Amino acid sequence: MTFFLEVLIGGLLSGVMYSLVALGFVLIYKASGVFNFAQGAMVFFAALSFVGIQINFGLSFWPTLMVVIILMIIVGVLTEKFVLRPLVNQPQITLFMATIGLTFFLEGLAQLVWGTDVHPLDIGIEDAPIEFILDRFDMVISAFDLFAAIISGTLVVSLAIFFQVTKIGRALRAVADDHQAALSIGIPLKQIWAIVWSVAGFVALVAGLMWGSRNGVQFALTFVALKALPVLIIGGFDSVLGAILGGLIIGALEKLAEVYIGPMLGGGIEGWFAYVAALLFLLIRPEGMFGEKKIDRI
Amino acid sequence: MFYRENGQFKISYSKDQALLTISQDKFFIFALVAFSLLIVPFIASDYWLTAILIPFLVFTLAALGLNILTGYAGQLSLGTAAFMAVGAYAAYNFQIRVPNIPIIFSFIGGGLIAAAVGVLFGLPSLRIRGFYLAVATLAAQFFIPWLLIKVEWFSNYNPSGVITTPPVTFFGFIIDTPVSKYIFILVIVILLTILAKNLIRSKIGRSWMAVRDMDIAAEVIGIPIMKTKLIAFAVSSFYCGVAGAVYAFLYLGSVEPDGFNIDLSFRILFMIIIGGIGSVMGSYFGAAFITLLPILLENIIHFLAVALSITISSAVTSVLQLLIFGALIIFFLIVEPHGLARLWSILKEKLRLWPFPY
Amino acid sequence: MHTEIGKTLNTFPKILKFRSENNSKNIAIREKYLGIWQQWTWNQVFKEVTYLACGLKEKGLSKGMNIAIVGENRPRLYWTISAAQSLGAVPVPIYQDSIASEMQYILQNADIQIAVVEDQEQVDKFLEVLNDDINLKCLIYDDPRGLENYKVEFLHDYEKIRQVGKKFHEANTNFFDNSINNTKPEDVSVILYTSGTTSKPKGVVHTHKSFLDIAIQDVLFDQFSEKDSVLSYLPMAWIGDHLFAHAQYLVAGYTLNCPESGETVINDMKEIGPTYYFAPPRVWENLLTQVMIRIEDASLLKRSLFKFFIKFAQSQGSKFDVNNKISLFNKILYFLGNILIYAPLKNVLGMSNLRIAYTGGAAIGPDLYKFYRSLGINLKQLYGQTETAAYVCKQETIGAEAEHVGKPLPGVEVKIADNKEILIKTPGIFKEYYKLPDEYSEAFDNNNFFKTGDAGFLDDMGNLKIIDRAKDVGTLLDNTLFAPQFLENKLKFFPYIKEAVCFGHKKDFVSCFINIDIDAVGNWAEKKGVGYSGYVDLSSKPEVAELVKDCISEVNKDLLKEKDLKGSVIKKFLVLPKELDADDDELTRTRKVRRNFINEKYKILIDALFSNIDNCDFETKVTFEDGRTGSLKANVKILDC
Amino acid sequence: MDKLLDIENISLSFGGIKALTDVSFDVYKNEIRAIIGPNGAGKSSMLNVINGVYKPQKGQVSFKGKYWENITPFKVANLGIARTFQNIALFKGMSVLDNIMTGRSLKMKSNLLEQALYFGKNKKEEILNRTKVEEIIDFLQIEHIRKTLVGKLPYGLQKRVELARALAAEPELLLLDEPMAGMNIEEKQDMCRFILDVNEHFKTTIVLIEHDMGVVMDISDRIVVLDYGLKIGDGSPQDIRDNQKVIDAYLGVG
Repeated sequence: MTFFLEVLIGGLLSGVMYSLVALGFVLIYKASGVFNFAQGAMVFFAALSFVGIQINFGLSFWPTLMVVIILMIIVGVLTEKFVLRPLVNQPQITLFMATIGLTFFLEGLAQLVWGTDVHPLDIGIEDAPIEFILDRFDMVISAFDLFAAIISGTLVVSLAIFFQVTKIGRALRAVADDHQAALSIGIPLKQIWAIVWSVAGFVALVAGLMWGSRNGVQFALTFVALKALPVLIIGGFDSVLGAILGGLIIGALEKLAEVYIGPMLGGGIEGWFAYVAALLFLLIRPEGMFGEKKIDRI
Repeated sequence: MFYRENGQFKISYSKDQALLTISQDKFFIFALVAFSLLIVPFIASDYWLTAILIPFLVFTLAALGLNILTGYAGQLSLGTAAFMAVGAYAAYNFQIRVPNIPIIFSFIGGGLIAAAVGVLFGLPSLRIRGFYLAVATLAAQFFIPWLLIKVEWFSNYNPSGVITTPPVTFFGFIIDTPVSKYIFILVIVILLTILAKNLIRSKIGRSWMAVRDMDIAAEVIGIPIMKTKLIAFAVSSFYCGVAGAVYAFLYLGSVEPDGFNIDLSFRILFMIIIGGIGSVMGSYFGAAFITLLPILLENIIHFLAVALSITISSAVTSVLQLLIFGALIIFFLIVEPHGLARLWSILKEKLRLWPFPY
Repeated sequence: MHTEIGKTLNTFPKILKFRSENNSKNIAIREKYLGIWQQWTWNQVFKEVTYLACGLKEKGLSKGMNIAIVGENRPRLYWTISAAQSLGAVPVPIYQDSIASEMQYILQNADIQIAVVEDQEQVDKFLEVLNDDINLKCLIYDDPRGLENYKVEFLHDYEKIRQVGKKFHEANTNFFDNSINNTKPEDVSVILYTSGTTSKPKGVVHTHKSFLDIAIQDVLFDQFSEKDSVLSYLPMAWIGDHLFAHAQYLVAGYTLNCPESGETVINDMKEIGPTYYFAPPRVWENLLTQVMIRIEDASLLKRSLFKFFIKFAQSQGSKFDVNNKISLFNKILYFLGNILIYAPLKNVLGMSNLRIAYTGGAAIGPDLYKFYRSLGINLKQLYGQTETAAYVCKQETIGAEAEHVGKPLPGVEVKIADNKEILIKTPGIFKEYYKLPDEYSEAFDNNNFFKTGDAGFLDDMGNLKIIDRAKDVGTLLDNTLFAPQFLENKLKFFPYIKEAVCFGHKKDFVSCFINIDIDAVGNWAEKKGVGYSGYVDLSSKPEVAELVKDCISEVNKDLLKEKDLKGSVIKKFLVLPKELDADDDELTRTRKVRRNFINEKYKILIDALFSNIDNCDFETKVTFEDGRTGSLKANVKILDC
Repeated sequence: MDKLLDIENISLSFGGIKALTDVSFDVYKNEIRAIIGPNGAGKSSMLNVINGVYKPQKGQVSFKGKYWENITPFKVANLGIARTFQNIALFKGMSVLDNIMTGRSLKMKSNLLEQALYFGKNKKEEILNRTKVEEIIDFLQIEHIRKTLVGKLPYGLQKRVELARALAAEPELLLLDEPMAGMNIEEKQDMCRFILDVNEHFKTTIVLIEHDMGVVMDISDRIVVLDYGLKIGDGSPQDIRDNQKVIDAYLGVG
């Protein structure tokens, strides 16, 4: 039983980190209707830049963070200017493919600048069980996971609040509802997009740091994003809450499956399990957990 | 400029609906086919055949498959490589398990199995659209290679899932030289291209495009959306399956499941984006482009390296490739969303109207 | 051409029968319908004609009766001509765009009892003009669309008539053959109404003989054969169409092609690529105008290539001219030009396979003429009129020039009267003006030569040169010769000028009205950034006036070269705010200027031209497309050149 | 007069918003039946109910005396009902010809293999149906644009092509959703003529939605008037003209 709980909690904690990546997708999707496949690349880009700067310029944590945040904002703005704006009014599918292009571009760029080697990333919390939990409940809960979860959680919550109360937030939601209307009431669409992409960039950075410091900063980071996609299917592309819960669910399911079903199938199922789970889920609720049913007006 | 269409009038619908209606086009295409069948084998070096022409043809086939699904039926798929894998492994198993089965049947069998799997993963498309579907196809991309490794029966009990294809014989001829492989693939590609063209100019082709352009309207005039989509998945996967089989048997000779990874899927997607979404011709252009570009890049970089007498690691080269691919995709989507095929047809129109602009 | 034609095969029905027996498998006629070219062999055509004829007979058509035919060039309407002729009846094709009054006049004058028309539009027109003097017994339509619910007892679907005829024919198989055998050369074969430039239409009556002799002559002249093919797009009521889409067609046995619809003629021509093409100058003109407009929008490279090679081709003269020595280098250059411009251009115009092209019915601008010939199109002129079964003179391929219309055909005599009027004796001469004996006799001089009403002269090569309508040829006060049409044609060659009317008889100088071509000038205006709201506005623009002025001074330069016309340079002009229009009786259906009418209608403006005022207010009534009429007010500037 | 279509007490709502409330009317064979009403009166919703795009919460539809159970647009098409859309729903990426050919889908039966080989049955079918389509092209006088991409056509012509596509299915009942919206006078006149010709020539029953009162009064045999999802009038053009409720409703709209 405790073992089950241990696995479950572990899953939920790493789930929070899925949520974090998924959140990046949702923000951009809500604001510009774009399924930003490049989110994963941005995570990778951010993380690699971070370590790159640390190593090459020997900056300490906070300055580096500042620099990379600025970097990510630049990336966001440029993306809006050179990718989204020229493709405005194109079918969504085209924009999606464009973000695939962006993915390759960012991955290429990052590695071109910072090299292709794997770098460890240390943010000062080592991945060890928390003693008193171990003593009390004799459960192994990684301090790192907990820390990451807390960071991610706070970020998610603060973002949620940010978009609820601030002016930009309201504008953003207006945009999400109807681009034309938003324009007509004088919301500067372009700026909004730029901002959203920057925020998404920031989220990517945080995610990058988390995942990077756990698995080391390497190309594989880009697949973290792929992991987050099933989260979107379950949570729906346009629901922040969905992204959060979806992440938790996927995280939990994945860990449980890994432990309980994995052995039966000879292991290695974490690569696809999330997807299949999501698919099965879809067949029951096509519109996702919080996505509302669409009526085709004709 | 070279078109002389006077007197080329049509006295029957079958002539008016023919694949090539203008005699100058007929001439051009036939000349091209004749050239690539009769001349190329003699002038092309083994390097050209094995490193460029054969992969080009294989990818053309795969791109054709994806184009049918994404370009014509409008269903985005990121799992192309997975369906190729199915084709490859199915064909392999037909060859080794069915005593002296003709290779063609193995290929067709591979295609059919792939089609079946394609339909299976296409099922969600009945409920979901667009991105959701794209993500769903990723499931295939991750699940299938895993399955091929885990279930060792597929790879005839090779622990890492690697298969090494038996030598290909066709009516007694052993197809092992680059030339024979090239010709064999070329013929397959030509035939399948014609079939694709036929499908596209028939009811199903129109239904695909109808579902793509406006699915509700399509259903209202009596096109069964579900069926149409599933057929698209089936046909598309069939082409990818055959492509996979050819890829394994005639190009690489031995493949492993992880070879059919998401990057391969993306490459094929790029082929149709750059070549031209919704254009058979485009599949050829795209395949050619994506096959040649890396070679071109390597040569340029090598040249630069020599010129500037610096050493550039292969890692950098591959990274540069990523970067340039990405940029190109964005560039094409912005400048010419219909890809090289559109440029080609514009050129053709200009020649027909020459010297007039319209 | 088969030797028996003209001998035992001495009427058109007999020739048709002969074709059905000897060329049964050849394609006689094509029509683009339902998106493809439907075709009929001579054999099938003969069957169709048989059934139709029998059907018409059942409806009461018999020897000597007239039958009206109205519509675009449709096989069934052509078959009606043959069917009628087979019965000894007389086909009377009528311009499908004739206005109600004209239509009514002809139906009365030719006491039409049976008519075959194309569609609802024509049926409605008929029902509209019917009155007590018209005793229409049977109205047959080709296209049933929209006619289902018409409650008119004498209205019949072509298909039904055909069925009736089929039954009748199966019952009495010999009837049709007999009636064909009964047709005689001297029988009347057709009545064509001339849209008289001045008066009401006159019905020109022709016999099989008159048409056949001419047809044979020029089939021999140009070696037309079964291999040729033509696109029939000109009004069936026009002598030209009747000759080449019926007479020549049967004699030579070539293939006739009917376009899908008015809008698609250009494209259909491109598909068919006829070997023989007949068009009045205005059509050639419009084509050229279109070409020029489109090339103006082409890229600089193309434009300059085009300009260069066209200029070059014209500098080289015609390839048909044997004693035209071209240097090797120029031959190569021409070859290049052919690849880059000439051949593609011909392909776009649908003229790649063109073996022989004709123009006639009016004089053609020299440069226009030269343009087509320099492309390697064998464009030739011919001269004739309805009364002479179209052909009097025809140009040889070699030595054809814009200035003349060639030598008289074998068997044709041409004389020039003292007043420069051209007089003609020809086997193709018409039988009579229908019910107008006096006009008939007036049409001939006392040696029984037909008075063409054209002024001209034979040059020393024996080529006929036309100057103008005899009655229009006038003199200025200083007795210098004044040939308005001659000037107008020169003006009209400019793409910008659609119509021109010159005045000067008994005046002390020449002046003219100009009608701008809205397409060409409009396009020019856009390029120049001159905004305009419509035709009237555009005509009044000073920039346009300047443009026209340049054209006129060009013409004046040419005039000074002509020895007996140098006196008649144009001194003043004005740009008409209104397009001259057949619907306002200002032009004939064949777009010839009705001078007297214009002299009255535009008196104020004409006077203004010859007074010293520099502008003049002017009001007139106009008829719109849909037949409504309104009035048009404008202030017209009088300008000097 | 036998009923072709019978609408019985239809009520439809989207998440609380009532689009139609207890609407009933019938359509006779071979008549031209108009549905009119101010914007948001539920006209289009009515049409969407008739061809199965929307499922009403209450009420029944019967076609040729048979009641519909769990109907879908596809089934409706099979029953011989075709329609056009308010804002043109043509297949932008296809030529006029192909667009109209899609209208023949239900008439074409050859299987995938035959289509792939473009041989035998399929070829025969393609040609046969092309002929039918060409007849419609001729009927609606769009020969000159046969092979152009519909996307490139002016609005008026697109509407005509959409009508052609619907006709290609040889429907017994034709639903036209604002066939004349956004047309100039000539185009409207043409469209009217075509609608009448279709009704006369193919004996097609027509239900149409139209704003232009003049047009409706001219061409329709009977008219239903909806207002805020309620039927407020039903009868001959004359009745409707005299119907006070209708007048008010339209005055209300201004």
